[in-house]
Amino acid sequence: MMRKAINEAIGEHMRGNAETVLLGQDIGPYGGTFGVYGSLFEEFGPERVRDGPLCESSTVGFAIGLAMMGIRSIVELEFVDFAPLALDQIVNQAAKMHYFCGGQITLPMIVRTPIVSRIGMGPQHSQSLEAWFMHIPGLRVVIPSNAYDAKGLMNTALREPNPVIFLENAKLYSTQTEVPEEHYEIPFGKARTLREGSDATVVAISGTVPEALLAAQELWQDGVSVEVIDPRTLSPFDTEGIAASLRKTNRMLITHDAYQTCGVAAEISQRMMETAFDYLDAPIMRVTGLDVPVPSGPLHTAVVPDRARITAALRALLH
Amino acid sequence: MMRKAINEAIGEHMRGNAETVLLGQDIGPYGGTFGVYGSLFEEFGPERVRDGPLCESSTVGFAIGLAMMGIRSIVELEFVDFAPLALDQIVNQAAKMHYFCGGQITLPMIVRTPIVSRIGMGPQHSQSLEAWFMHIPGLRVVIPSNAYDAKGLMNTALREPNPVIFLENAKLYSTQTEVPEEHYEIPFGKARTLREGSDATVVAISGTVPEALLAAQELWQDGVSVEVIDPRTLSPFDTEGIAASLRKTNRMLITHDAYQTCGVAAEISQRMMETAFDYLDAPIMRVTGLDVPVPSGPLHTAVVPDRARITAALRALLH
Amino acid sequence: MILTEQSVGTQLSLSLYQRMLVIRRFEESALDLFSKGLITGSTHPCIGQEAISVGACSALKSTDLVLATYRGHGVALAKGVDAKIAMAELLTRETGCCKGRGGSMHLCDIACGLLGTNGIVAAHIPIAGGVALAAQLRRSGQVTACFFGDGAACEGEFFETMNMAALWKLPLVLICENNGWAISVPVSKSQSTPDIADRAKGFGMPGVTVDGNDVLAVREAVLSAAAAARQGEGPTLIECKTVRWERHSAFSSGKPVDPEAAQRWRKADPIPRFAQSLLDAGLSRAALDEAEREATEEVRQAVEFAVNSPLPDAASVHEGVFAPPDQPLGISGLKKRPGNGLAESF
Amino acid sequence: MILTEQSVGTQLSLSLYQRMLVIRRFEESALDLFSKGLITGSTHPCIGQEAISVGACSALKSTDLVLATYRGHGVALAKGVDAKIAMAELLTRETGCCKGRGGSMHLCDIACGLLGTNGIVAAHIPIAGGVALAAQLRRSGQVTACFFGDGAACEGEFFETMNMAALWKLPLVLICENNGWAISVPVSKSQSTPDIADRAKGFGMPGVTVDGNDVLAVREAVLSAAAAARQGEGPTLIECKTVRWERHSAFSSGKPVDPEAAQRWRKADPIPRFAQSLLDAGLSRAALDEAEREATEEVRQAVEFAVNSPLPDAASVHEGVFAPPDQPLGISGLKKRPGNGLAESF
Ligand SMILES: Cc1ncc(C[n+]2csc(CCOP(=O)(O)OP(=O)(O)O)c2C)c(N)n1
Ligand SMILES: Cc1ncc(C[n+]2csc(CCOP(=O)(O)OP(=O)(O)O)c2C)c(N)n1
Ligand SMILES: [Mg+2]
Ligand SMILES: [Mg+2]
Repeated sequence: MMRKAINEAIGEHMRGNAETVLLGQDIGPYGGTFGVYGSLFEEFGPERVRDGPLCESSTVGFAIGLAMMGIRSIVELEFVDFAPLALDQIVNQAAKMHYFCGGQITLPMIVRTPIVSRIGMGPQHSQSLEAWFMHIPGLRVVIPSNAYDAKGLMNTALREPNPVIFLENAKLYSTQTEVPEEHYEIPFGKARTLREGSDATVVAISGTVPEALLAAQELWQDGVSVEVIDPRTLSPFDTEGIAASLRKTNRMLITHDAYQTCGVAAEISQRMMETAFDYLDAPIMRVTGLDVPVPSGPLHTAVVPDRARITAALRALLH
Repeated sequence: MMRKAINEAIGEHMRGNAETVLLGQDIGPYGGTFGVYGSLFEEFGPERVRDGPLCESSTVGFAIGLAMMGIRSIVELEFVDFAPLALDQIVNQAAKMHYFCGGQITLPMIVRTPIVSRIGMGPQHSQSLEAWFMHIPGLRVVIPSNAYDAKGLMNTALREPNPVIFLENAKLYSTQTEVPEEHYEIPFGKARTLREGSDATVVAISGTVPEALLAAQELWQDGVSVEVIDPRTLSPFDTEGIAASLRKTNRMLITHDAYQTCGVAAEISQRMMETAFDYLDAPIMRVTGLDVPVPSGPLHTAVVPDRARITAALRALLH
Repeated sequence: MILTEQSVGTQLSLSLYQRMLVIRRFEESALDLFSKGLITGSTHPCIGQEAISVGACSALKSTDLVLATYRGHGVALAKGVDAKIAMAELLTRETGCCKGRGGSMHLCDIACGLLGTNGIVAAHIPIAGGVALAAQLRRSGQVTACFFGDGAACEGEFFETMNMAALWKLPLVLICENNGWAISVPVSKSQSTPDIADRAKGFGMPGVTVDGNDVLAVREAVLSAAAAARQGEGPTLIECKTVRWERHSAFSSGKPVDPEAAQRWRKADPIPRFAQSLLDAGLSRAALDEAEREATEEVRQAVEFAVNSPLPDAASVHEGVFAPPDQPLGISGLKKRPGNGLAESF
Repeated sequence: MILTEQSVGTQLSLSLYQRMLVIRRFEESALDLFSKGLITGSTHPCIGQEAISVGACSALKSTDLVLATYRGHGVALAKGVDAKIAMAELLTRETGCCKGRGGSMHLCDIACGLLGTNGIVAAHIPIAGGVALAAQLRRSGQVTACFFGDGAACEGEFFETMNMAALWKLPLVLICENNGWAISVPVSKSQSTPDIADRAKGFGMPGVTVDGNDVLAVREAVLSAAAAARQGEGPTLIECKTVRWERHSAFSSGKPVDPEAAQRWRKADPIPRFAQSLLDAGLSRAALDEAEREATEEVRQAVEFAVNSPLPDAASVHEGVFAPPDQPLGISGLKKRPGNGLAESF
């Protein structure tokens, strides 16, 4: 389970690094908004697992102050939808400080936050804002789609001297993938091919990965071979790895839960145009969240990409 | 002058609409951070031109409350770099409220803010964050490049029942273009061709427009005919108008001051791929702000696109 | 709580009592419908806190304006929103007050002066400030009441708004429902002093603490704050101390609360407490039973209405992102329905 | 101000006086260099406010930590940053304390415990809270002092931080330099009470107001706040009332301030005032003149150093966006230079 995988990485790190602290709200006895922290509070106590007042901006500000002093902290923002409240600290302080201090300061800190795009909690609790973070130089942006990657990427994040935004799709928390007990790290900037194929490439991010795999499976039954690749980190981004897949399949579809306009798909597509234009047999397609505030209730399923939309788009792409 | 053009539109509107108020800091006797308000304070007094405490988030919150009651307000955020502080109000409230209230409420409000990418005020005072706003459904995003457009677009913004983000590049405030005294409106979603050409299209946004025009002029002397087109509004966006130009020239370069990754250029390029792929004789190029925190001082000129970079890229594009 | 004829009449008492029961039944039904999968996402009951919304809204006029949080069903019903359209909204039905787009966290009914319940903690506080500013600019005499929790009282916008409201003497009543918890964080871990009302004093505006489970005490406090606001004396912060229901919401993904603590609200339950004081003051058990019956029936009908209402058509998901150019500004020009709130009836 | 041998010695007095003059000359030079086009963007002099940074930093230890705003050149120099590398930074030279990337608004010199001056109003306040929390967690005995303006005292993060700092009893001293203005907005239009120190009381933490143009009064206040912080008693807010120099910054695009008001700071100027009290206490004019000469010379050399330093190479603009993987965390592991601050010398 992705929830458990992230918990394990953080727990192991905290056992070996007596200074690391967790900041946020509901991270103590409650175990985190979506339960990622399990019993870390019981293990490490209130000084290191610090439930605090509800103030996202200052919570991230505090994390920056700790990081300046060499104390790594992990901030949980309860939903990525609340990240705008803390964005000044993330963007104007954390992302730039190493640069504008001429390298005197590093900021070892992680902001973890769930993307809750697939639960139907309404317009203020369903956004997927990774494109905003990817836009800002100075941030590492990590967005795993399964438990194995989540643990390896979190382990890497926990060694970074730079601020990391770690985006976890809540829908994936309880998905089952095998996760080794032992320590392993997954380097940032290396995409992962989740399914090999030759007729088209689907670049899928976060919550859309399971849907893309289902779509690939469905098309396989029709004799179509679809490669599914997950960038895993958006910053750094594995432009070369994705382009290699495109050079093989000559067709690409990009899918994510976030709003379409100015989403990550556009950036990936443009990078493909810049690196592998001559290999494109058809325009790169996007299947993304619709450009509407995500409504509450069942209607939200009309907004986020599902297997059916991806399959239909792939058929069109291959046509 | 763009400064004067915006001032005229707002002044005229306030004369005819006794309820409209201006909110912000330094908008009173000072006349606005970059002097856009001139003597509006003297004309309309402190009740309507309301200098207030320094708190961007609540200032925008207040504007939303006023808008709910049918009172249009214009908030000046002193630099777009400070918009992150108010982003929760803009994105989670203003952009979505009409939708999630089932249409019961409209929000006539404008957030005006300068982009200060070309003055060298350092990493926290030089960003160009239009891509963030364009990403969010429910916002009108206006980004004029000259005085004439600024006045016409502001007049349109002042009739909108929806929230408008109005982005003004500070470098353009004192550029001279002819502006009629009388009232005129420029519809949102219509790009403007600033220079006709047949060999390549440059889509230029905000501060890059003068540079693009200079580059086109330079290439003209070499016998190359470059079309320069300014989208003027990012949301709605004139995909069709831009595509029409591409279909004519078959080559496109997009330029903006903002960070490259996940910037507006990627979105425009992807839209071209989706609408006019077969017309592309070469990959669409981008000449944008570099993906670095903008340093203070003269070094910032290495970050934002200038005529030389655009010209060089165009030569490569046409090669 | 001592009930005297001076402070409050029989008719009002029964109305307050019945409205508290409507809210209680409404929330119980919502929990039931959630457990049946008819409400998506979550729903945040205000069970145990009914005295605040009812006491406060009874002290307002129908033209006054209110804003609240996701835990604002009580405020909606007390301000007069029809239980039918509120319940239909919880079930995200096309007939809901927000056409089913908002759901449980986003009730809005401008006809009753409910300018929205909100899912972002504290974000509606400056918005309420703006609403109050509009009333001040228009000299309309309207008061704006903004309800929020103890957790919200840690967010910067709360303080920013107090500063502006005190500075500009806005007709704003800030009502903090201090129920002891922000999800799992107790006030002892979130507030630097025992009384949130202290914060107001630092801004030079009045801050009072009242027993939030005493419907008449809340009413009195809001009556005087609203009167001050209408007289141009500016804002008041009223901290209503109360006790939260079992847990934060119907859907809670964190560890379960200790079962004994979860039932603590029952000891302070404002409804039996008010019932007793009504009986003590001479009202008949039969009158109370009748109020309860009516409340139960009102909510039963609301549930029936909601359950039988259609969900929005998936094709309509694109509609309403932008208002059409000719739509009137704000809430102006939109027709008022008669509300059934407590306001002004007294 | 009455100078007694008990309160302060001759040596300290002269140091304080000289440091105030270094700051004054530094700022005057910055204005001059700005007008010559050698400083890009803007520069925000703390002329007239020198008593605050000097008084405060003289009350800290060299291992204590400070954060300030764009108007923080005085804090930098008082905490011991070499005027040369500070001035070189203003001129965005490669030899500047931030290698010329930060400029006038971003001085940082970890060797002296200056953890940055900041361009976003109030954003450094919670950061200072985090720095103080680090000291508390490590039981290092360090105090963190955070300087900010009256405008900053309207931003939510100021209040959020007071709440957390008071709750957690952090070793934090919040120093509000109330110079009467946020660019063009007077405190009467931004603050709901005359004293910003009131805000602290609402959070249950001490808030004191001092004459910010009395260097010894500031020193006393910070000495006692720092002592309390070190003893685990938590944070203090110190409001230093002062008078701003002519205008907000060297570059002001708004309408000019009325010329008479612009000169008001001269009447309250802390430097001649302190000089007079030193003379009254028996120091010689010659000693003061000597201090002034040394200050002037220190700044002259700084300007010379800065002007003759190279600008960064344009090709290096890409460097330093991310720290390399093996760089030590935070400021740890980085070598200390001896500072020439006031701290601990006394
Ligand atoms: C800005 C923001 N941060 C976090 C949340 C998640 N959240 C929802 S309710 C809640 C607790 C709020 O507590 P309080 O203000 O006391 O209100 P209560 O739920 O007790 O009524 C939190 C943290 C949110 N919705 N918005
Ligand atoms: C968040 C933010 N808002 C606005 C600004 C623009 N600005 C720079 S300085 C300033 C005035 C701040 O006043 P104050 O806090 O009193 O400090 P002073 O300049 O008087 O030292 C403003 C509004 C900014 N830099 N950051
Ligand atoms: Mg609460
Ligand atoms: Mg000031």
